[in-house]
Amino acid sequence: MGEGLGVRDGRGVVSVTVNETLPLLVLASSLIPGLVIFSLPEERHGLRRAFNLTGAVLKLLFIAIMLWGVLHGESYVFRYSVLPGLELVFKADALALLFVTLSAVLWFFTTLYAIGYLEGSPHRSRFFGFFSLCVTATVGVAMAGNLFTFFVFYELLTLSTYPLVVHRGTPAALRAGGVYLAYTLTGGAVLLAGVVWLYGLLGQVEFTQGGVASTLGPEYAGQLRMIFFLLIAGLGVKAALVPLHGWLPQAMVAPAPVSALLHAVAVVKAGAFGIVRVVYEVYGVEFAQSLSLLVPLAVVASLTIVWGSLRALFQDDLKRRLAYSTISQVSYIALGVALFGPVGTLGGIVHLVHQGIMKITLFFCAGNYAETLGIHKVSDMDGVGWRMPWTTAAFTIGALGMIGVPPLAGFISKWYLGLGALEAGMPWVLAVLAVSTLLNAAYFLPILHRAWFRPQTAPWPAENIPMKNGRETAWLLLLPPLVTAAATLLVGLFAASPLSPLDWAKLVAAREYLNWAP
Amino acid sequence: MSGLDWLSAIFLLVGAAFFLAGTVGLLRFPDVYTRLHALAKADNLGLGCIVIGLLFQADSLAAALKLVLVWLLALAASATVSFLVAHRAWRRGIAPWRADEPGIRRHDES
Amino acid sequence: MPRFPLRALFWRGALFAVLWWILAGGRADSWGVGLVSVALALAASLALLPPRGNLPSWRGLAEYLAFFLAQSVRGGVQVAGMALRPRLDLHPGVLEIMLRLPDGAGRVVLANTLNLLPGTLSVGLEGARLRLHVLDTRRPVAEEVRVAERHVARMFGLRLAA
Amino acid sequence: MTMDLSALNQLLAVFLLANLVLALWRVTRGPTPADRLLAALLFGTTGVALLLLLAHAGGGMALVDVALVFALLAAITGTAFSLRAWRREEDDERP
Amino acid sequence: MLDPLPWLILLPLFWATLAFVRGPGRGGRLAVAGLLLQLALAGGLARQVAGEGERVYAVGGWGAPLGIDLAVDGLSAVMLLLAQAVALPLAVYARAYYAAHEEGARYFWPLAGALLAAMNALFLAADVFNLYVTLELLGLAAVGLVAASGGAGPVTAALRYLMATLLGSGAYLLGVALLYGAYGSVSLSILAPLLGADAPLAVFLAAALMLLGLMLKTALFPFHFWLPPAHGGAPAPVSALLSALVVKASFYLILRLWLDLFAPLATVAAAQLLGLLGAAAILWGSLMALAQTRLKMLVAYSTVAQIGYLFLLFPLATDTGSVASASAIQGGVMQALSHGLAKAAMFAAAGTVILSLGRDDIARLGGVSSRLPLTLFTFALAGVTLMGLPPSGGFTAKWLLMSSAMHSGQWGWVVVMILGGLLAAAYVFKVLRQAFLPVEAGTQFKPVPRLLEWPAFLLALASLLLGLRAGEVLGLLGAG
Amino acid sequence: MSAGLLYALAGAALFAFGVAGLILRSHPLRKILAFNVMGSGAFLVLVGLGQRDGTADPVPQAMVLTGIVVSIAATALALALARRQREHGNDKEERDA
Amino acid sequence: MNLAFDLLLIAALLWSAGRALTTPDLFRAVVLFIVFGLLMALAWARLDAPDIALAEAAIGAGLTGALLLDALGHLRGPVRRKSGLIAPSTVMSSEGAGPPAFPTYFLNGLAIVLAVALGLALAGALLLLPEPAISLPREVAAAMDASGVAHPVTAVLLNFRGYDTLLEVAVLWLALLGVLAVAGGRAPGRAPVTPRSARASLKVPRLLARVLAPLALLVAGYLLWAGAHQPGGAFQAGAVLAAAAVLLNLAGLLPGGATPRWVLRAGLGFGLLVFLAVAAAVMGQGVLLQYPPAWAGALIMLIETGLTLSIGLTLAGLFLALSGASRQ
Repeated sequence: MGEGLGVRDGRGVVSVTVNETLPLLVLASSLIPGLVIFSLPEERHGLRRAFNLTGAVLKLLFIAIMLWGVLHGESYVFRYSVLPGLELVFKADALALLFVTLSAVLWFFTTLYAIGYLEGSPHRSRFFGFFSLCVTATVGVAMAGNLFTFFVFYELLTLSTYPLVVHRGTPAALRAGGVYLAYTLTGGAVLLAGVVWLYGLLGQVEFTQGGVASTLGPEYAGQLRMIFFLLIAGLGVKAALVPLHGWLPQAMVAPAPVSALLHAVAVVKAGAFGIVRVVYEVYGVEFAQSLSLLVPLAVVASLTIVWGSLRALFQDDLKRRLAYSTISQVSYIALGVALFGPVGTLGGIVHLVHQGIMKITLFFCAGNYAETLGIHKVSDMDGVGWRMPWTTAAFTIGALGMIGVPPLAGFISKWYLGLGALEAGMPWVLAVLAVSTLLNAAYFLPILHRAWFRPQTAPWPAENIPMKNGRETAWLLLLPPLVTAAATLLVGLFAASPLSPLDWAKLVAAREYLNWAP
Repeated sequence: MSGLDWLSAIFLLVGAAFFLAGTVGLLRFPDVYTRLHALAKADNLGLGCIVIGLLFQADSLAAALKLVLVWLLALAASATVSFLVAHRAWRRGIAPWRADEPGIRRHDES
Repeated sequence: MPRFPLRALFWRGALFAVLWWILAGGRADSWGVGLVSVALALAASLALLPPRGNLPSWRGLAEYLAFFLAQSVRGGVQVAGMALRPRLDLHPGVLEIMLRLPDGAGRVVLANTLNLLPGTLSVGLEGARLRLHVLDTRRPVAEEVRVAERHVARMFGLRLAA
Repeated sequence: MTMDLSALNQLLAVFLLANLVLALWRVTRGPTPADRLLAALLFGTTGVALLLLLAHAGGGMALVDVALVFALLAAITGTAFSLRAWRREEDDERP
Repeated sequence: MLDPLPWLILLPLFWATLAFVRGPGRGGRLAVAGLLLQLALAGGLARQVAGEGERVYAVGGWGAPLGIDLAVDGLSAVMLLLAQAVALPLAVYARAYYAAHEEGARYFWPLAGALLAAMNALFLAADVFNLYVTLELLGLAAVGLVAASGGAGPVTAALRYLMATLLGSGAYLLGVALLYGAYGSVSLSILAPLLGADAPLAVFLAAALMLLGLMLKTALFPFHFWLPPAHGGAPAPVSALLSALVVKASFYLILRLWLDLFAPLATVAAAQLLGLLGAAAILWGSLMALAQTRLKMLVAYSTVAQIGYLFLLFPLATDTGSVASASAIQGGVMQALSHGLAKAAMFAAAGTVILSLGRDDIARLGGVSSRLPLTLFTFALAGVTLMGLPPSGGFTAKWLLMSSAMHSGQWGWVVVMILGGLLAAAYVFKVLRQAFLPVEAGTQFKPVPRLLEWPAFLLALASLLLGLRAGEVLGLLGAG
Repeated sequence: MSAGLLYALAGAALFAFGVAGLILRSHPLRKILAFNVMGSGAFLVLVGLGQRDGTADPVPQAMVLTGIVVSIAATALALALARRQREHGNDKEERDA
Repeated sequence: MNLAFDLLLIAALLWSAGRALTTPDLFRAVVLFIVFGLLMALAWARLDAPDIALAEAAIGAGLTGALLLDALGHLRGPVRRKSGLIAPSTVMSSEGAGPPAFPTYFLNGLAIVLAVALGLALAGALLLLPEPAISLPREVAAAMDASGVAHPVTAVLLNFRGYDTLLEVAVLWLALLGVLAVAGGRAPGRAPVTPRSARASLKVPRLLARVLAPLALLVAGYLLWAGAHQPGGAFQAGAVLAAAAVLLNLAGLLPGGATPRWVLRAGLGFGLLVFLAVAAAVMGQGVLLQYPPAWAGALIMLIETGLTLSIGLTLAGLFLALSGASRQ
């Protein structure tokens, strides 16, 4: 570590401990490969692949160490002072690790998938460079220890995803990129206003249990409500809360791995994660409740859930249908957060992981259809299950999970959300969940029906990868969805076991609701 | 005032009178050539008179000669510039004023 | 003139030295810079106006000056009279005269001199042809020009053409 | 130098300045550029006289140097005028 | 060991003169060597200031009020560092640029040296008349650089620039005259304690004239009319120098006068007016940038907009001594620094594109992303600073300004800054998106030397990383 | 009123003239004249104001000497630019013709 | 009597300046401006500032006039390019364009109102101004003994505020750089056209130039020498030198051109280099430009000599680079 990184003690000596370096190493394990990849010539495929995968594996390794450490009571904090009173803080707490783990695991598989997906296409150095930067930003968002650090990486995420969205360079892609930027940068600006305002009031906004804002007296209630509105509006853009969701369906022009990453891990999830952080650790859930901020949030989330599902019903384009589904599903997280009470929290936070696994499965599969057979539309999917059984099987698991069929991941989320709603005294949320589930079924089941039970009526739009030795598509494309589909199944089945996402979520909830024991 | 002072004053006054004449000529004369006559002759004589007038007031020989030097330089400049301006005016076709034909015209058109 | 123009060098040097003396007001401490300046001026002068061998004659110069002074007083008085008279009484016209001076500085000095003499203004000088603007065509200008020409020729030690 | 002469010098300076101001009329009046320039030339000679008078009216002998520079450079304006500025119709070459 | 203070002025003059004597187009290597040394000197001076605080240097040993004083404090040390740090990579860039593109190369080095000398002298001056001379030196050098390529556009632009800068320095000079008339001295250190709120009218007029003149030179809206053609029309190394440094020099002087000299006269209304003009500059400049079809014009208008941020500090810094005021000044200086680095990088990148592509229509940049990735990346990184996104210096600047606005309850400026950031994003991405298009048929990309791409990249990187080292910069700023 | 103050007042007026001329007139040559008039005005204020009490003050005089040299420098540069601009205009006219 | 003189002079100054800026004819404007310059020299003479009067006489009357008149030959006539600070819609030359559009009209009105307000405010401010607290002339007088020269203005210019002068010499040199860059950047134009009529009339100015140039050298030397104890100095001397060069060029005896050879370039940079070298060398003993008292006079003389040469060359260069290099 160079001079200036790390904490200067009184004598100006720089001391960096292992516990401080680990968060940095997690960041560096994708940042450095990203930067190296940028400078690699286009044709150095092998070297690039090696960098990518080494980075991904290293990151998983570092995270594993931290997971182990956190379980054993270690704390991982790194601080770097940018300005007096303004620090970059990386902290590996339970919530952070939940998200970091999710993104690292999914990054690994998405990388594999992307290597297969982009085989032979141009500008791969650029693509993987930004891809790595994007993950770096996500990790930064996850491990941010204060609102400032969160904001820094939140904006970095915007910038590093833009080149991925416009990667194809078509006018449609550029248009979509423009819309994407317009939304996210405006959101970022609104968020910044909220952040600066809050810093002005507090002098620092470290993420803390019970919320830092709760230290302010009642005379600040009005200002704090305004700030809350700004923060949620800024985060809501990425989290695709209605009516700030307009960019997401447009961004579907991006290559499938990008969509997968955007929806499951990076952009959307960063917004949702931010909402979690703001409600729990900036305001504190009790304080937020006392400012009566939670009910409106729940209402917005519910509206988004219903609206997204409704819109999804009418999309023929598979990826667009999935996109609207994302809008709907991600709001479960916000909903869970808005439900006052530990059980709702559990539902929301566990959905952070579950939705990621399920949705990435679905996008991998959608990418497979498009890449292998040129299928982009639901109406072209008749009989595809028999041409691509493995892919369709994975898709089926993901879809059923989304609907909430037990014992899949989605069921766990919905169950706790329902319980949480009752606990919070908002029974109307149950109705929302019910309607949403019905709608989920209404837009997923027809797909499954077409894939499995309808015969192929027309030739595939463009069969790019022929059937070879019984392999329906390239193995790099097939492996990732199968793994994530299996995960969907496993996290549901073994939800009660230690180290499962639900278990971690309980850890988080226990931090927020101090006198609650799961 | 001493006699020398009187002499000085007279020269100065005469010089001023020439300057006045030059100016009046500049204002009254009908064309550029005649005005040049007025300037080149009256003013230089005026300057000469003033220089002579001031010679009587000079502190030293060198100072006096410097005044004369100034006059000589002015003379040279004046003579040269008069020529150049008149020449150029002629080249540009400006005809001299004639008593029987007042007004400006080009000499190559008449 | 292949011979090193020692005489010209001396006279011009003396002239510049005198001029310096005038400029510096006779101060003795000025001669350090003064000598350098005089030398430079002398060099410039030799480069710009290479001496032609024949020095101006002192007598010619004196006569010329006397003539010039007298005539310019006359010229000034004449013009002043014309300017200040209540009614303008001008009879201008243009006159061309073939000069008898040889080509060179002499002609220019003459043309310039005429500008300061009564009633004449040089308008053009091409070769030997001198074009004059005269203030009063009724006066014998041509004769006066000849007189002036003679004075200039004598001062420069030149011979007039026939 | 007596007081009276100094006063006379001053008076004449004012007189010459008035002369100059009068001559400005010719600058605006023209009609040809040459006529306008004449006024500027007048400023050369009259200005020199003025400076000499000012110098002897208590302005300090340095003003004689100013007059000297004036006279030395007086020709430049007229020369630049007739050789550079007033030459838009060079083509009207006369025989 | 050389005393850095006088040598920062003498050295560029030396190499400028020697470059001139060596002949047209020569002297690049000399300049780079000189700038290296200057950078070291500026660093040494900064260290001195950080260690020992403010320093006054009496030229000729006379001292004010008879002689001229030079003075260096944190602010000037920071600006000096910026100037050398920007100029050095640009000099390397310019050598490569003019090797490929000879137009305007004839007297670039001497002019650039004089420009640097003027700037350093300006940052060090503590005498209002001496400042006038440095301003003129700076202005003429800048105009000469703009005009040096001799094309129709640049010459017209240079003429307009010259008139503007002359009007500006004329007003400034009259202000100096009034100050001298009022107090009998032109030394800042002598004048400062004499000025009070009860100053005679002439002093108020002097303040107004000097500030107005400098605003004209800084191209603050609505005095920005001269800037876009001049900065957009000049050769890229020149545009970079001008946009990055020259406007900052006059801004520095405004700040210096406002804080050190005219503080007792400064009224809230005047400060608000400056802020409003700044806000108008941000919005108008950004909108105009967005409307441009030529790359360099876009970048030039972006300068108009970015200058606006600098002036937001005045309404925020009225309550001197408060936290809000301190962070406003810090924010303003950070903005000057980060914009300097970023804009130099951006113009340099634009120049590289033009050299390679032979044109600068924004609509026809297709393929730049694949053929000149590093240059595009440079442009984008610089853009990040302009947008004020983290972790760039631009972000730190905006953060400081915003928190100052929040502290002093002046919400309006926050809205302006947010809007400005979004508009900046709009025009930066307007360029970037075109670069992602495929190569246009019939387009030839000339290969460009690395020395053209890397200096620009380093500048952009510096502007980005400046945000992370802001603490040290502000520490130095506070040292004097 | 001392001569110094009188000339300073004249300088103020000249400065205002110059400013108006610089803004209002569009021909470059005219702007150059205006700028020079403006500069002369400022010089007069500087020197005139400095010697309100009637004694010569060498400091502003030296400053004005500096200023005059700067003025001529700027004037020459401006003229060069104006002439170059005009040549471009003429070239354009030739091309258009 | 003095008051009458001053009032008359000021009236003439204001009138000529005002007319120079308002008269529709460019030539008239230039002549009026030249007149203005001469009047300014008189004003300086009246203000006890013979140094400035000398400079104004040499630069204002000689060089600026020549520069403007030379440029006039190239800048008159109709032109279609616009270059206004505010009023871009009016035509350049004869300036008799059609009625300006409303915004122009409005802005022009505004500018006039502002200028008048500025003038009035300045006048008021000047009249209200009390005497200054600090008297620099006293300080100058006290330090004269240590300055190395006997003339206060020179002491200020080369010693007390020598640093200003150093930068100002750089300004001058810089302007020449700019002019060379602009004038020399073009493709080699046609040779300067001297029409036959002009050639025929060159004899007369040639003689004058041949006689005056050595004299100018002498006067320049005198002014340089004089600077140490009376009005004069490097600027005035340099300006006189330059004026001589201009006269030679006008008479066709000195070619113009915008690409100086290296000897010339060395000469142009010489003064600045000498100044810089002295400034730097004395730092060994003290600070920048701190002359050892015993050496002050000699060092100032050295600097002034270098400056005279460089300033002369530079000022002349400003004219020569433009003259002749331009096409008709």
